[in-house]
Amino acid sequence: MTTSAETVGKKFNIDTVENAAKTPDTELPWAELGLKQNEFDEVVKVLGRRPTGAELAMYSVMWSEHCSYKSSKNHLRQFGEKVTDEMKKDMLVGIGENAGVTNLGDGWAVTFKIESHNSPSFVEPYQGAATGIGGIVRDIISMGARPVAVMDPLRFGAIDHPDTARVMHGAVAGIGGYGNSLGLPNIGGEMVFDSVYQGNPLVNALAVGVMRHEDIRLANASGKGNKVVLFGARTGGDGIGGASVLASESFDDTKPSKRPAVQVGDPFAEKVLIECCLELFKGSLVEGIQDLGAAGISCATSELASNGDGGMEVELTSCLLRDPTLTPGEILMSESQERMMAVVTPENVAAFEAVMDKWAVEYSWLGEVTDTGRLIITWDGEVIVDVDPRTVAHDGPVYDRPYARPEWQDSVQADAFTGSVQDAGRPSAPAELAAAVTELISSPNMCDKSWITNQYDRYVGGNTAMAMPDDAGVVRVDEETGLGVALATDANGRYTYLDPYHGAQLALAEAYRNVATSGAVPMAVSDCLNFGSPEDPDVMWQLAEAIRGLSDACMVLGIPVTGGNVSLYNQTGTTPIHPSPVVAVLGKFDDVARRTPSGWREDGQAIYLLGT
Amino acid sequence: MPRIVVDVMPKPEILDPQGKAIVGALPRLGFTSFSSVRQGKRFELTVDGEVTEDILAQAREAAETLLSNPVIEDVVNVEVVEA
Amino acid sequence: MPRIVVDVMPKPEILDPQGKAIVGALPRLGFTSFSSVRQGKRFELTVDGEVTEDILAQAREAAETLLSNPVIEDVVNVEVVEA
Amino acid sequence: MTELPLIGEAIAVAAEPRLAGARIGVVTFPGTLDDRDAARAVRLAGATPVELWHADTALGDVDAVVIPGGFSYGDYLRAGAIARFAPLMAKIIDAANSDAKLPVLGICNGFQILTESHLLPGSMIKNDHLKFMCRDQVLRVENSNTAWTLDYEAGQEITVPLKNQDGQYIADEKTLDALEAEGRVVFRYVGFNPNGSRRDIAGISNSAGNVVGLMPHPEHAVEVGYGPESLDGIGGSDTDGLGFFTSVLNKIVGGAK
Ligand SMILES: Nc1ncnc2c1ncn2[C@@H]1O[C@H](COP(=O)(O)OP(=O)(O)O)[C@@H](O)[C@H]1O
Repeated sequence: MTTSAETVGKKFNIDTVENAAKTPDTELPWAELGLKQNEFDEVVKVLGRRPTGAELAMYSVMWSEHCSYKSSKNHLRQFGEKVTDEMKKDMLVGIGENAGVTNLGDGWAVTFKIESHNSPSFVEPYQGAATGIGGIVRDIISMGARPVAVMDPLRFGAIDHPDTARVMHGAVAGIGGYGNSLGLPNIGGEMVFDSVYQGNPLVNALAVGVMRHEDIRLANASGKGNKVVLFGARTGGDGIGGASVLASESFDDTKPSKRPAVQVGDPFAEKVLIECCLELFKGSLVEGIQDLGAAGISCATSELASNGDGGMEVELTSCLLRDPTLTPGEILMSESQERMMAVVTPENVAAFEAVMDKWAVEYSWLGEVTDTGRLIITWDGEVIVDVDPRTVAHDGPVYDRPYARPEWQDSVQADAFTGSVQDAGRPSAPAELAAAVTELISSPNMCDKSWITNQYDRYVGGNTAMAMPDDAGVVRVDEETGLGVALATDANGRYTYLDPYHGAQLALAEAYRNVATSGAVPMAVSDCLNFGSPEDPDVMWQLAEAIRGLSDACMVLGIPVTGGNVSLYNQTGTTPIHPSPVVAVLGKFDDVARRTPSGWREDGQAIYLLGT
Repeated sequence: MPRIVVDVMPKPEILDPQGKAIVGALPRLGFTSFSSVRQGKRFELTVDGEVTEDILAQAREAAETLLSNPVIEDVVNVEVVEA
Repeated sequence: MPRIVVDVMPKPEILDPQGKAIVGALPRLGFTSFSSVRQGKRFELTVDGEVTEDILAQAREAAETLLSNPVIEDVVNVEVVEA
Repeated sequence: MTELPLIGEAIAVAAEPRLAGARIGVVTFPGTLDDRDAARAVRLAGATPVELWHADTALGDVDAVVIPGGFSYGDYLRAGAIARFAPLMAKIIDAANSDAKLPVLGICNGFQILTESHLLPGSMIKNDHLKFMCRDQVLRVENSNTAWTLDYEAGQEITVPLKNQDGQYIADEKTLDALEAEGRVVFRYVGFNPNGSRRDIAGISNSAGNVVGLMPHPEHAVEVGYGPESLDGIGGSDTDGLGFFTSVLNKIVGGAK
């Protein structure tokens, strides 16, 4: 199956490049698509003409905060700058790729990354959280790795708020429903209740994968004449959002069907995709590969092309659709789950198709790699996109957002310790201390987490050496030698609110300690920076301080950040969440048999308190 | 006793993984006449006594609020069936 | 395009955990008129073209063999719906 | 200071050379998850695992078959419903019913596939609490005469992980009575019934005892350091599940119990 007949000859008011050149004054819905005036002007400048509808769709999604990191980029640079050669010695792939890769020795490498799926998980908790797991797992596959475990740091609203159960039950069931179906053990996570997350829960998901060095794959399209293929689920109207303004592209009277506001995950399709990709890697059948997440085909084509050495030509009517009413712009923007794009040499096409057929995965050959340096997308032969892919994928706008220490910061820091809401003083007498301790341990945040962890499979794979209730999750990588990895995630929104610089460092320190106490040597960091709106100077300051703190602390500890994710605009109305940098630390075991579980093991053992 | 039947289907524009898996399996069993399948839910609510307008209205409301998830599903049918 | 609707319900003698959970939740939401709830499945099979007797027979067979498990479920309805 | 004992140092199972020739097939369907685990269990027990693919039309030269856990076809429609029609299943059904009585073990999703195939009676519905549950489960081996339980004692209690969403075993009263009367209830949940299964039934067999299905996962309790004891420290042992695989091996090679 290579073409989708129903899309050919569909009547659209196709806005070709030729047409765009001839009609410079056409009104375009750039504002509705989220572009600012200066950004739209920049697009026009880059192209030397107005964009076509399809180009506008691509630039608008790729230049969004989510895809371009336009507010955080200037600060994130510190993760790349504050590193020594010593810190880089085990880094095989650094920041910038889908996920960083760290050398484990013996020819093994490990890749891990953490991402957010916060707002979808508020709208539809089950599916939002499920597709969060799906997305991060595809990032790991696209590096050439076999995913081996997941983790899920979570933050929900107040435990007694009527809406919290809806979000929490849905999100936990969704993470379990998707992750369990993939055969990935869940080896840890976090769970915090706090009213600041009431209208904006945090659902972060981490995935870790392992591979042999020779299997590392990067997202680039090189080699003129190589074929570009899209495989996995069909493209639907997912993630384009409600009544799409791109509907105006549509020319015929039949209105496009409604675009779904939420995405439904298909974990079975993803499991098959994992096995299918691993078989492709094993046979060395793909040159480059990219998962489709945010910005879908726009992102995959422009990133593959701009990371490669040439260009790319794609015929969009070849794309297999779930919804035949999609317009070209919508196809480019769709965020349908469980899809991958790959570059395959002509000699490998037949072998590639055999793997797809074995796993009953649908695919469509979309086009090929060229040496023109241009990304050209056609619709039934007519050119609707003709861009320098770098301008879409890499050279988006970058902002130096103003930031300043909030006026209220001092008063927040001045607050005294309170053993309880009523008691403003520091407890001293034994009875007061007892009361404070009782209150502390009766906090919902100190509760037993097994209600959550019992809904997750921690055994599948047979390599889980530690999981709930230990401080770090541990998985074995090599059955012969016992080589393995430990992972922990931590964040403390309240500390970070009090002092973003040190709060972020404390999160790192805690994750680092959790890994170290398991017996592993900490090696690498990934982070998910959950903050409010960067357009608020207070929030921007929190973000800048947290990144500065984290990068400084990484220097001190001597472990590099290999990748991560920034999630901004986490707020209800204008009230931001507490700044919540979730930090994941990965450590290495030469032999996981040497791990140390937490908890007392035997009678008569001595207890020591270490540190200050 | 009379029952009220409530039928809920995934919204047409939303992916239905179950239907997709079934439509893939049918031809393998020799059933080749179906081009797509969607799987939804059927609820049967038993009413003690007579189905009044008020009870039917309750069923409709329960269908919209509890029995279906309006974000991804549509209530396609609410009807009374005498047993 | 015409569709064939297939309705499958858990056998009456079999406890239906989902129906039980729903019947427990209804009164908490103020719906007090329903004494029991059972949750089954509704399948919509799309037919390209006309629904012949043969196609309907195929649907009936698919309902009995694949769409339901006779140990725990009954096919309660197979009918054609014009779209 | 004395060297700390290591957790999970590779256990040298006294692999008997006479077992290595035994070939145990492990079936993979699209969506199968525990196939690699089942193959590892076979290997640790001393035999040779053989990969079987659902679309194969021949069973090949295997002495027994494990249908592992997972979510074949996503558990869509009903757990096991679509997998049951795979070409390889027809071969497995024939071989299990043949005079040779091929030993077949269905674990979790594999058990569901066996009931959908009518190799075993009854069916599984959603857990009574409606949630996925992963826990370390104590089981009592009620029948130690099946192909897969020869190495246990009747009445022996073992701890193996359990993880499923559709694990509630049901059958009509007549079938349940018959299963009990014929000693075909092979495993029962002890202490806690995790899913509402009738009469605490965790696993059953066919009347010949060559086909066994159960919801819990013995293949996750075959290696020190990775089983229930190490992961949760609730007691029991990490290797209680190994007996399934050594049982069938002893049967295959004809060794005495
Ligand atoms: N959302 C979650 N997903 C998976 N595991 C979790 C989750 N929340 C907590 N856990 C696990 O539960 C255990 C206890 O968690 P927690 O109480 O936060 O530990 P501690 O207080 O010791 O840091 C840990 O092993 C942790 O990884």
